[in-house]
Amino acid sequence: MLENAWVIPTLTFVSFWLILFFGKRLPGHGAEIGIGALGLAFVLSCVAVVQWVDRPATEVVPHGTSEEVHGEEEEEHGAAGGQRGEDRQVVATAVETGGHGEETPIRSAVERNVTWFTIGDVEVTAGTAVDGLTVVMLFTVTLISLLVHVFSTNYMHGDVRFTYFFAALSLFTTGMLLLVVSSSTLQALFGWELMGLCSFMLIGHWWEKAENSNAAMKAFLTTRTGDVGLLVGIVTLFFAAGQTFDIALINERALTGAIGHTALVVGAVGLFIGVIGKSAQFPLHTWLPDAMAGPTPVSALIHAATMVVAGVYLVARLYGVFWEAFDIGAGGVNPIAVVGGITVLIAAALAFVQDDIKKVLAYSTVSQLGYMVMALGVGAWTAGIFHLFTHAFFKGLLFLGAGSVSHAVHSFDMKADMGGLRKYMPTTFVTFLIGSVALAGLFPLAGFWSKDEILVGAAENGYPVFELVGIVGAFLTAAYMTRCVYLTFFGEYRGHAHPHESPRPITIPLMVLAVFSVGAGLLNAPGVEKFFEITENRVFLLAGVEHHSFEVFPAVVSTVVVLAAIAFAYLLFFERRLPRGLTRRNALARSGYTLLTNKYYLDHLYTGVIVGSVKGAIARAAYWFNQKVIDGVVNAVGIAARRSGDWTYRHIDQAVVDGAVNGAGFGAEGFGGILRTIQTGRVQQYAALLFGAATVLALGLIIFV
Amino acid sequence: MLVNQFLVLGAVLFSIGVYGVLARRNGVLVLMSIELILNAVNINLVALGALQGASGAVTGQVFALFVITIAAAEVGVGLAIVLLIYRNRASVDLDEVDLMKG
Amino acid sequence: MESLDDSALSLAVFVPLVVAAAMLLVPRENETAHKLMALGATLATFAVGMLILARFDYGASDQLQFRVDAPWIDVINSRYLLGVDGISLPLLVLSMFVCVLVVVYSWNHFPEPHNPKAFLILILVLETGMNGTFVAQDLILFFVFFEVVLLPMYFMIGVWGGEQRQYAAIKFFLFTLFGSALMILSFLALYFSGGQTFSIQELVAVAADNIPRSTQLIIFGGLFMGFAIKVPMFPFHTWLPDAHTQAPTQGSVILAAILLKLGTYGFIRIAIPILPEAAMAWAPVIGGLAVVGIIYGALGCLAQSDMKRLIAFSSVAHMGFVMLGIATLTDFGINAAVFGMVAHGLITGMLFFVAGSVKDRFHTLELSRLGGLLLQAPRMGWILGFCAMASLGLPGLAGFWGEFPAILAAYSPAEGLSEALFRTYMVIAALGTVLAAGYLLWMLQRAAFGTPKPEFAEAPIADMHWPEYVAWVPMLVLILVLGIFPGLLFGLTDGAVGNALSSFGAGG
Amino acid sequence: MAAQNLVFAVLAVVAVLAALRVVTTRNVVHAALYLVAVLGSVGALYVLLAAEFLAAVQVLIYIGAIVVLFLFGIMLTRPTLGRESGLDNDQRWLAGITGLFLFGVLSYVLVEAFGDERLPRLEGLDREALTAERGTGAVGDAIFSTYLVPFEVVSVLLLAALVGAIVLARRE
Repeated sequence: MLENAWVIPTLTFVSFWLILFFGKRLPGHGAEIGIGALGLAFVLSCVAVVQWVDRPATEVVPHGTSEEVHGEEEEEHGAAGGQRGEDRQVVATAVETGGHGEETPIRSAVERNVTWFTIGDVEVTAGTAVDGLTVVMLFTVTLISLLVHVFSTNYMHGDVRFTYFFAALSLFTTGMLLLVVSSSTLQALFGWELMGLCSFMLIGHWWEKAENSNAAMKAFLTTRTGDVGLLVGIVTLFFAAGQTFDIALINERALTGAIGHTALVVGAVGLFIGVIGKSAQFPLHTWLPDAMAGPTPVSALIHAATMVVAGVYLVARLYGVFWEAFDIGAGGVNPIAVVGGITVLIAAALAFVQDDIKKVLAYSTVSQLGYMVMALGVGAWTAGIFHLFTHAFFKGLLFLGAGSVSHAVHSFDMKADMGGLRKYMPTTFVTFLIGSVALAGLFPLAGFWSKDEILVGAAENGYPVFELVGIVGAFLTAAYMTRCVYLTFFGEYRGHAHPHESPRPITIPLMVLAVFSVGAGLLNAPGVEKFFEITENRVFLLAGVEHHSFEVFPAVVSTVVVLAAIAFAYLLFFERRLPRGLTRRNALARSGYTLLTNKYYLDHLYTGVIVGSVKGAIARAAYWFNQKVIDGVVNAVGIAARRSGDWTYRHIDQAVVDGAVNGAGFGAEGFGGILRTIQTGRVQQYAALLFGAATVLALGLIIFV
Repeated sequence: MLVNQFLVLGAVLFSIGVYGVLARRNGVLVLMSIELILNAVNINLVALGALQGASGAVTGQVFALFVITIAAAEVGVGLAIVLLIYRNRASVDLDEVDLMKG
Repeated sequence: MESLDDSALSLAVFVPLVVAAAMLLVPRENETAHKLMALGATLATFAVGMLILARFDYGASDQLQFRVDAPWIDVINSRYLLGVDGISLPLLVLSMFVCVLVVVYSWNHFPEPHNPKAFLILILVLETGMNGTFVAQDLILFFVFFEVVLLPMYFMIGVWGGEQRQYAAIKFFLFTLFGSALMILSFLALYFSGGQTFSIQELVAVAADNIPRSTQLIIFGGLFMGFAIKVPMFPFHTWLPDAHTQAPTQGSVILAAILLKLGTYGFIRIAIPILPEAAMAWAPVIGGLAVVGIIYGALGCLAQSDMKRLIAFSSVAHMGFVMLGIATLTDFGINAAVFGMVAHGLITGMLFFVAGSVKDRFHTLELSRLGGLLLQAPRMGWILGFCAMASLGLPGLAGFWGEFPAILAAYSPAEGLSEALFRTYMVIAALGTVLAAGYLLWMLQRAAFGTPKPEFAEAPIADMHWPEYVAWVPMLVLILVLGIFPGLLFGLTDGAVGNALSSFGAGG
Repeated sequence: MAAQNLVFAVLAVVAVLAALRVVTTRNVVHAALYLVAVLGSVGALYVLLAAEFLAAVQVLIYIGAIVVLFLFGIMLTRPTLGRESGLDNDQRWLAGITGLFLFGVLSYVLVEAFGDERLPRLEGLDREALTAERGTGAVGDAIFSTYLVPFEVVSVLLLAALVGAIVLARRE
């Protein structure tokens, strides 16, 4: 399966065409093709995972910084198959980053290319490159997509364009899978843009209403603006890496210093702009909350688990380039980490003031993406990918939960139509709770492990500032998730519909995802380290990326922070709505409450200053800033383009250029008019003119010749 | 005899013919003036032919003959046209014939 | 089969003309006879095209094949030279392909005033002119076919056009004539300074070294004017929107799909190989104008309220990309230009077809009055969406391969061209793609999405019927196939481009 | 020698005066008669230049046929008998000036070109040699040998003019 990984994207591509042409006529209106194809793809992905796991770790990569590694591979001396540790001999390769130099045999990527086309003397190839990262992504994407398909059969039941929706879902999954398996940057661009197209089609699914198509267009244009950077990046790296699109080659050349530093920086910045656009990082994140206009399964699939993480995947895939360009190993500050950090904070703050459940989740996704980008920025490669892996599950779970809730109350507005739903929708409540707790990062669940590793990574790699940002982010995340859960499931039901538990096709995916949200974390738990082992690959070994396994102290710190956040958020609601808080009899809240009271005086200033200010001024300011300034700028650019288009068209095009052309025409006509007076129609006058001219000519001839 | 005698005479007749064509209002008179011009040309032809000696003289005369025949054809058609103008306008005054005015 | 080889090109060029002459004899009344004859002519030509494609030796795609060399006008040493190589073959086949589809499309789509006989004859004459231009290897022969194309298009716009068709037709005619006047001057200058011959092959060999650089610049200037107006490049483009808005659908399709390519083809076939030094000197100017064209075209589109005028301005932007590709004078650039030409021909041809059908149903192309096309005619709406996506250069569709290699080439142009300048062009062109996405989706949103305006809410809008299906499906399939397998075309043009650029010896 | 010059002078004066009268007379018929005078004197000049056949043709065709045709033309277009007022149009002076200007240029050119060239003297040759050399016989031979094609073309032209004149002047 590793060799012909290209089967998986083609599978969904074929299902797209089948649904498009035959979907309408099938009893399930194309849903069964979609689910069948995705099911098969998921199975194949599992096979790929299994094949990858028990693939012998043969390739040996010298562990150290890029400068003194001369680049061509060591020949494989017969390391014992399978077990990785015992017979590693320590090679004293001095490494500035203080990493212990040792030859770690890893699994080599399986690459299979075919020539796509040739221009001049350059042969452009397309093909698949499968390594740990790809396998993990394959597994996640196909699983989430499958669950979303199952979910949408019921959720979208009776929709006017049911078949078209499933066709678009298949096409989208093809795009993501194509990006994930592709071995060349150009082919990755194909997957990247295909996803952009599908997100446009899916966000604008109900395009009868104008704001939906506006949201779709905004999403497409913002990501497209980012793609300008991506295009420039790909082109720069193509030429800098000696006219090749091949990712492995580019990484190799970047790490062995074969690419000039300026070209590398330009390429990396270009790619990162593309990532900012696609993964909704700080300046270009405004489209993601608006993209909630699309149906919820779309939000779950695209705007939580797959498309938005494509940017993070790209950074991880081309990590050699970023590592060298931004000198991540050296600690301190670098653009990726800064952008990631900023996104974490502002998005988390914004999540506070949202009333729409999907908007809260959207801002939380932006914030979590910020986390992953920050992780990659601080050099915690495995942590970032692990967080991506776990986040896909619990965020997918939360979105589907929100879908199930809205399906019941026919609205997304938490304040107006929700509240007290735990009584009516037990399974959705339990799964949603698991999801939010996992997101907050409490001990046994997935979020805890991945977020914790990021904090550890930040600390160890010399990025203390970002560790702090991570902790504050965790605090805020826990707080707004508690608020969201509280508003949705606790208190009295404020809506006027009569909510009931969603039918089986909706609850099954919720339960499956809940299980994953719990279990996924264990994959990289201290003793296991399985995830790290799977995703270990050449690039970050060559670059000398340090992976730091679990440490107790930071874990304790983050847990305390998260618990405090939940308590404060709960306390906050309790305090402000005194009567309502008292009436709530809930074990978790009471224990959090008693914990808080005895530290109350110590923290009064802290909550007053930070929580108060964060919840009050800054959030609203951030929101205002976000809506007015950034959105304002985006709209202003649109309007300015329109107006300058009008102006240039009316003045330059019509007046000047066309004017000159018409002017020539009228000039000729005018001159013609003058000449007309000579045509008197009297033959003799013509004769007179003729002879007169003839004689003058003769005279001229005589005198001059 | 100087050849110029004949050539200058031809030039005089030619100029008078041109005057006649330009100044006369009556269609027939204009045709007559054209005849004058043609005769001037004939004189030149014959005179220059004679200047060239025997073969030239013959050529001159042959061409003069051709000019005369053409003049005859021309007058025939010219008068037919003048007749038509007369029939349409009851007058041969060329000034009125300016349909082609721009 | 040998005799067929050397007569193939002459057949390809003159079969439509012969049938057009035959159609003159057929009385105007029985229209079906005219339609069948026209269809027969285009299909026969297309069959010849397929034959040429089959017997074309792809290995030697840089040499001229199917050569025909017969005396024509001896006094000026201009010979009846025909030949086709990697660059002209795709354009030739595209021209035949589009003509077949246009005849099929106009089976029952004849514009007012209803005169299928004259209309079809004009299409056939157009086809002769276009095919001839692509295969002519002699400057005078090239010029003759270049002008033959002008007249039928003038009548098509002038007779069957929209309200201001006179103004548009005359403007189109005079503009192109002005260009070709300067072009013929340059041809003559080439003739006299290049050793008394009009054959392109000989001129390429001999002209480069024995024309001093200053005259080369002036000659190239004349050629530039002639071809730039046809492309159209930035300052000379004002005839295009008028011509397109007033031309009937079939006219717009042919104008957009093929006629615009004569200009760019002229650059690649004549201007650049014969005058390399001048090309090197002019390249930054062409690049600059191309890039300005991209942005200007995009801004123009944003300011339009008429769908067809918007598409016309979008082709100004697209040809900007093609010209940027040419301006880089590298393998990537010229390959991108040729691919861009074919792709733009297909995509904009399709856009005009759809616009034409929308005009047939709604009798207006005012975007403010249109809306909800996806509700009333879903298939046509989706095809419009597909073409808009292809037009904005979505990877996976043909449009992308016209733009991306051009941007790639702009990163590192041929030696002697300033890299910094071309890299700024590259960034601007990349921005152009965003603007392209902007105005195309904006158009798509206003025309296809949303709900139909009350004016047309209950109007019986028929979805596509068979002539549209038959005419459109091949083009859509080709756009998709070329998008996924660009090797089909790059393999063909690569050799010929290398040959065309041999006088530069530029890697790029 | 002097006799020839004398005869030439007389004929020239007659021709010029008659020509002037043709273009200035008020009576159309007088103009035709003056034309006869001009043609006669020109015919005589041909004799002076030893082109008898031409002189004969001149008198026969020009005066005999063409002037008669003019008279018919005058008769058919029935101008008022006697003196007619205003036979010249308003651009008389312009015409006069052009005529004079033209004459000036022509005479200057002729004097410049043919200053004092004399015509070859003919007295030396006897009569037979003269006629054989440039007389009617020689002209006849020339027409039917070297100038056969133009002769045929002119005949066709005459036919065409004939048909044309008939068609034009036909009365429906």
